[in-house]
Amino acid sequence: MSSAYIPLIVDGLADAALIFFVAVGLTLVFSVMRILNVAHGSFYALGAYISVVIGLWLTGRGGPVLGLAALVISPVLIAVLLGPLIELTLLRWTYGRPEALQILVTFGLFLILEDAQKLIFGVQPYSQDTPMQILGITRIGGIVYLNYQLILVLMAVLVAVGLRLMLKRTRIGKLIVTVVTDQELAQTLGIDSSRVFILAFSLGVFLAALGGALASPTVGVAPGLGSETIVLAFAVAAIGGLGQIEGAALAAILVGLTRSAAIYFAPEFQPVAPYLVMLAVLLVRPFGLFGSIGLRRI
Amino acid sequence: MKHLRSMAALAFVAAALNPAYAQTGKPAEIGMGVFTFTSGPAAAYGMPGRNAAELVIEKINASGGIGGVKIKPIFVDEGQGTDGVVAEFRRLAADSNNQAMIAALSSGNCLALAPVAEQLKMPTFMWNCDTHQLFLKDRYQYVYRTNSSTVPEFIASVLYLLSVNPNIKTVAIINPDYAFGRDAGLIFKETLKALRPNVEVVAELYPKLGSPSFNTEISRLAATQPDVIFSNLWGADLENFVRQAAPRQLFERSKVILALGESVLQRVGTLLPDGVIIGVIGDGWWKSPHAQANAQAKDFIETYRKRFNEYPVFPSFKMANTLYAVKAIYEKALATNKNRWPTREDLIAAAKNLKTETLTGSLALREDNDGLVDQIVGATVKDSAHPFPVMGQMVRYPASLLTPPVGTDPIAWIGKLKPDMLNTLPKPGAYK
Amino acid sequence: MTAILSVRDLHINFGGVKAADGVDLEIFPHELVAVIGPNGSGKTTFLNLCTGYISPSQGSVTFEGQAITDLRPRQITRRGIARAFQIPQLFTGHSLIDNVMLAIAAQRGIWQPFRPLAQREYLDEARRTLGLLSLDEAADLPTATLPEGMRKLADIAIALALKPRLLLLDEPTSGVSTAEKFPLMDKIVSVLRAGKITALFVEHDMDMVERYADRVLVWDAGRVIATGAPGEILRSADVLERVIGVS
Amino acid sequence: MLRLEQVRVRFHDQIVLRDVKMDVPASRTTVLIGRNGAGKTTTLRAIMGVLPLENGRIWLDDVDLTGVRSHDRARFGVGYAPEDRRLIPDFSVEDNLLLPAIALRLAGEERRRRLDEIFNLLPEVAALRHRAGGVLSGGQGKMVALGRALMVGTRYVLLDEPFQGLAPALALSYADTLVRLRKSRPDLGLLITESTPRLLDKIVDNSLLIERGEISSLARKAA
Amino acid sequence: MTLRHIIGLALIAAVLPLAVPWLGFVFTLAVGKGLAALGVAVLLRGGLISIGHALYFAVGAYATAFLMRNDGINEFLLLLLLSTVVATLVGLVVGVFMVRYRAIFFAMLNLAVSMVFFTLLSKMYHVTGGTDGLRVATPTLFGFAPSRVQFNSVLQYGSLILMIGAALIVDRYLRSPLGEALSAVHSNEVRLEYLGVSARRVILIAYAASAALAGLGGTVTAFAVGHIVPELSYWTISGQLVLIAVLGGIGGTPGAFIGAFFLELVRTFAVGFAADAWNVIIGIALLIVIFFLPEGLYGLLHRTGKQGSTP
Repeated sequence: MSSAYIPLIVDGLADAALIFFVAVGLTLVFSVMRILNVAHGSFYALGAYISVVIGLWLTGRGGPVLGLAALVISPVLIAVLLGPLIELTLLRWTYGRPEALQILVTFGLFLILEDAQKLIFGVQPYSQDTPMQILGITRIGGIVYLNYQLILVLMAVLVAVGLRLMLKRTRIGKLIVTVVTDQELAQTLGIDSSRVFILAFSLGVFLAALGGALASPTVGVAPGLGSETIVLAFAVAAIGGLGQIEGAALAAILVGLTRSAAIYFAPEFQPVAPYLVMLAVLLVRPFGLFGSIGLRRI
Repeated sequence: MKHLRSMAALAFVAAALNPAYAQTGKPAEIGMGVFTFTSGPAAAYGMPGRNAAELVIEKINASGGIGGVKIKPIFVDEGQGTDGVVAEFRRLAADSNNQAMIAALSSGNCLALAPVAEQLKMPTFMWNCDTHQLFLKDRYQYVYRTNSSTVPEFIASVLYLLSVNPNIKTVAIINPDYAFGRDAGLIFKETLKALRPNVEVVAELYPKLGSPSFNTEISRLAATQPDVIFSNLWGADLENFVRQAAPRQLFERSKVILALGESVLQRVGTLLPDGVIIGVIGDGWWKSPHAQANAQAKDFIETYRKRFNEYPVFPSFKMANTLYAVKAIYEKALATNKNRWPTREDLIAAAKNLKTETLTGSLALREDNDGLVDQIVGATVKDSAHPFPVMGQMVRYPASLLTPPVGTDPIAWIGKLKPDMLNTLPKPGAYK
Repeated sequence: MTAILSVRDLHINFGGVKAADGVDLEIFPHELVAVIGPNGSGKTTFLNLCTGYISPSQGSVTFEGQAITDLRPRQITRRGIARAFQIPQLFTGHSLIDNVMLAIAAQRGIWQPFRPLAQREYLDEARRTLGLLSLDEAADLPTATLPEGMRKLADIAIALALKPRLLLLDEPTSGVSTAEKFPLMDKIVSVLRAGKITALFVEHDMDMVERYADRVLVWDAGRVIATGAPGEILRSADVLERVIGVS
Repeated sequence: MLRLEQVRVRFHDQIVLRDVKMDVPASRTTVLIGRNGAGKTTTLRAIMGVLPLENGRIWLDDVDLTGVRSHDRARFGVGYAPEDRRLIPDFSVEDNLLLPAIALRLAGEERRRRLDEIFNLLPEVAALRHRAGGVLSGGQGKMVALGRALMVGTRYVLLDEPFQGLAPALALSYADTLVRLRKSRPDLGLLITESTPRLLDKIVDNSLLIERGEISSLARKAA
Repeated sequence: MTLRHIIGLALIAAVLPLAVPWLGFVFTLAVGKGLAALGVAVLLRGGLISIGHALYFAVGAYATAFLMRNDGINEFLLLLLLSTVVATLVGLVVGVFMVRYRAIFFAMLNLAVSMVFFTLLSKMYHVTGGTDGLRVATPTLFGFAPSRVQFNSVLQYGSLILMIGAALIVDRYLRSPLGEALSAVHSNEVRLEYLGVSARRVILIAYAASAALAGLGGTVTAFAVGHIVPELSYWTISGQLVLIAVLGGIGGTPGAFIGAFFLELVRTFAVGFAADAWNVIIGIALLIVIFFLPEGLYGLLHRTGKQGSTP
């Protein structure tokens, strides 16, 4: 392989890391609750906003390293505050109702959150660059990359592996998997599925907000971020197979590499790349790379 | 029957909602639609415009308004999308209290609104429409551009570049993907071709307006290693680009031209090394000798800084200058009419061939309704008085030398530019 | 006499379970055939295979001399095989008569975008069909509110409205009270006889089998293990042991 | 004693259980016989609390379970093995068995004790303990599902159609297991639904017939 | 029933602008959106939710612009017809793939296709004018060239006639065997197949019809605004169309238009009074309707109508 492709791959993976954060929470929430959360992108945007606000505040108080902490503090804060609130007040009443309604309820939430952000944070872009400045740079293939970008890739891998391990090994993970597989059975085994729902939704919110928070040092946070993000998340989640964490990871890599290849060879097609990949994958595998669906019992 | 009655009631309510009918003589106030982005990534550029409008209108009203009538601005957010903007324009135009429109920021909205303004016979002053396509094919009676167009703006960038770096070989372009960015790319390339035919364009990137991340584009630019990177990104896009590109040392490897760079200097300027070429597309630089010599401008700058906690950027001046120009047009019309309140037709007649002083220089409206404004270009330099770099090595190119004459095709005109043109123009650093 | 339906060497596995393991059988015109066998022996799977809901991994299904093995349910339905389901398959958003009218429309050509479904002709025919099964009283009720027994009947009414030449009934009387079973089956059988419709029905109640079937197919573990007249089959020790659970 | 009083359940707008009265004594095996759709499964699901009652009460000794939420009923020692085994395919057999213990936060010691007891009763399951739930055959899965029900069911175990879909030989071996269970856990109350109750002859104490959502007592089914 | 309501709505829409002229424009936009939302409502009958129908909305609009610019067709009625035909054809082609999917996948695939289209409209600058969009000039009417003001009146009243026509035709279609088969897809696709009816073909026809309606709506909008931009096909517009359909109530064909009029009016007033919060207003209205008025605004009208008629 020519060394000219190295930056392409590095860029693709760095892009994939951010895309993965966007999609994984969406796919997780779908797998547990069977709800396609249109407001997911808004949590991403919120995560970005809050982490900048907290980050700047902490950097001003305790220095840049403390600013880094904001990247984790803010998603936790958002998840704890909004996750249970939204699950209990809105989503709970939509379980088992038609998809059109579920999607619309989250669309309504999306509209509200979009304007709420505008009202709270105004319309000027927010940004913080301390995290990427203190981590320095690395040269790969003659091109300067921020160590922060490379760490993001590492973080994405950690989150993917961590989620997998959590679902497989921990108590709460096992309970979530059981509820996902069979909610009724789970209840008969003594699992409080409503608490699992709150938890899983909050975890989804956390992942979305974490994605936003981690992206915030490298992107500008401005109104409209949420609506851009959510369609990308849909595409990636669908490519991977809705509800599939490994699928989301693979899809993110696929989309990331396609996007960066497009910028190198056909820049005009960069924005279409995720959707073209999605159409191609869904035409061959209608339920995504890792998805499947059974026959109806008659 | 019941239906009829409810219909009548509705009609009554509607009539009650309807604003007062057309007045003769002096109105109670001048309603004025002001169109700019107050939401979305473009708001980073649109808000300074809105801030300036608020401030200038306050000042005009405080000093008695125009001919004794106060201005009442109605701000319209262009962020709602073109159809919403057009709908709002129509709604405002239907209200006879509204006598002029200050529209719009994005070239897409300008191109959409111009024919509507013409239809509705609504005097409309384009405060920020730079695309030269505005008057390229269509002739308007009611639409004026109170600022310069892309043609002089980006010819100026090339002229400055060639003055400071005469021996460049390769250039790359990264512009937003719409008329303004595409026009700028074309003008930049055509001008280079005319003045330095052997310069090669090695990459042209047109990321979508409002992209949050340019990281892959930055890698591609870094991999290509051009002598020069030209960009007319603006608003949040430009901020993001600078934030993402500066730590990756893009500004150190290539000479970078940020044609709209002045608007973000106060926000991200510290990330830029010295010597990055910075433009204001026009003459709206708050520290320019003209502005500093103008008492009204100094007052404006000071008030602006106090209220909004930053210095006015060039979009603020575009808006402020437009409003003062509109005031001048009203005053000219009043004078011509011997103080009879001008109709819309009087207003546009007065605008024709207007010449007026602005806060940062002068504005001339030509017979094709286009505006003539000088172009200031400079390069970043640290300034001990401010925590951000300012423009140094400035040059002020006269509008007349950079603007194609009325009725000529601008691109063809650029093609005829001669390399020795550079010798006849003022040099970087000449504007002090 | 040539068979109306013949099945050769049909195989299908579900996750290691052999739901059809070399099924061979023939159904002859105007027969009323009962299918019996323990739960999970592959009876419903057999109906699914005959109607194209699932495809066999091996083997063939022939209807009226033509192979229908790989056709889809709608294609097979159009050739004259109708089916009623173990779990009634109804259009729950529609009234009972609309359900039947849809079947009538489907049979006559559904591609009419601008004539109402509720046209005189369809209404009359739907009422007639419902009348055959004494469902006329419930005609205008939404199917979602019908009790289970009526839902089973509604499902059969829909199948009959398609005017099939072969009708497959999956446990037609399950969910119907014992007292109602015989009158119900009497009605179904008289419609079948009057319309010269060949039929196959899956049944658990041996009294029903004995009374109505011309012939019985005994199913076990994906195979037909015996066939014959009800009188003789229901006295076979092996069948009793495996299917009915008495030794 | 597990007791149902005037239990009425509506499902998809239909009444599936009509004012059912039923006693399921501890230390006894009660078999609920009925055809498909008669309401057997619904009865078990109602006891487990996954279907709401329209009317009536469910008592476990002197505790009124009616108001106890579904997942809390497991705490009262009622285990349930649904007809289709419903294991978690990604989890090992052992993890599947331990699920209720995790959910109920049983102490490690207690977990081990119950697990050992299950493995003793079901040696074939012990041999499979590290296999994934998804790769088991039908018969193996049924056994694991039984084991899982026993993990919760200290007082009652409800089995839905345990022989459904089992080949005759497997069904016989499953029936033998139930006989051993009956012996090793004499105090346990068993409620088993079955459409072919013959295999339960050895352990049945009480047969009930359910038809169209109504239960009647039945001494012994006449052959 | 439908006839009474839709004509009532048309009368209101015809009379009110006499007093408040700018409402005429708002109502024309509402009809445009309402036509597209009616298309979405048709699919909702089949249990299919499309978050991509802005695609056909934009196809109709761009078809008009291209036909005028490239083919020199200027006749208003011909443009309406041709643009609708183009949208229908695109709907048929895309529909052939869409009919394989249901539920969430149908929704997401529509979203993806519309986003591809949106991106292409934005990126193919030299063909589509990119994000600047294209101008739609004033067309001719039976060969006459009306002034813009005259044309606006024609469009304003003409669109009300289109609204009545579309509502009645769709109403007929939904009551026909084909239309009833569509809702049968929703309640039991297996049974429908077992009636010998191809569910996919039933959906395809509904899909093409919905594309036609959305395309017609887009064309009306293009003429009304006079300028079209890629945002017409952005997913939030698709979301709005679904929102309008549900807000209005998919119980009857007037619902889509009632929803559209409601939304456009709220939007117009919100822009004046709460410019930064109009999405909040719409979002809350939507949630209220979903949770408290399951039959939508039209259901409300229906219910009060019924109460009024009982003695």
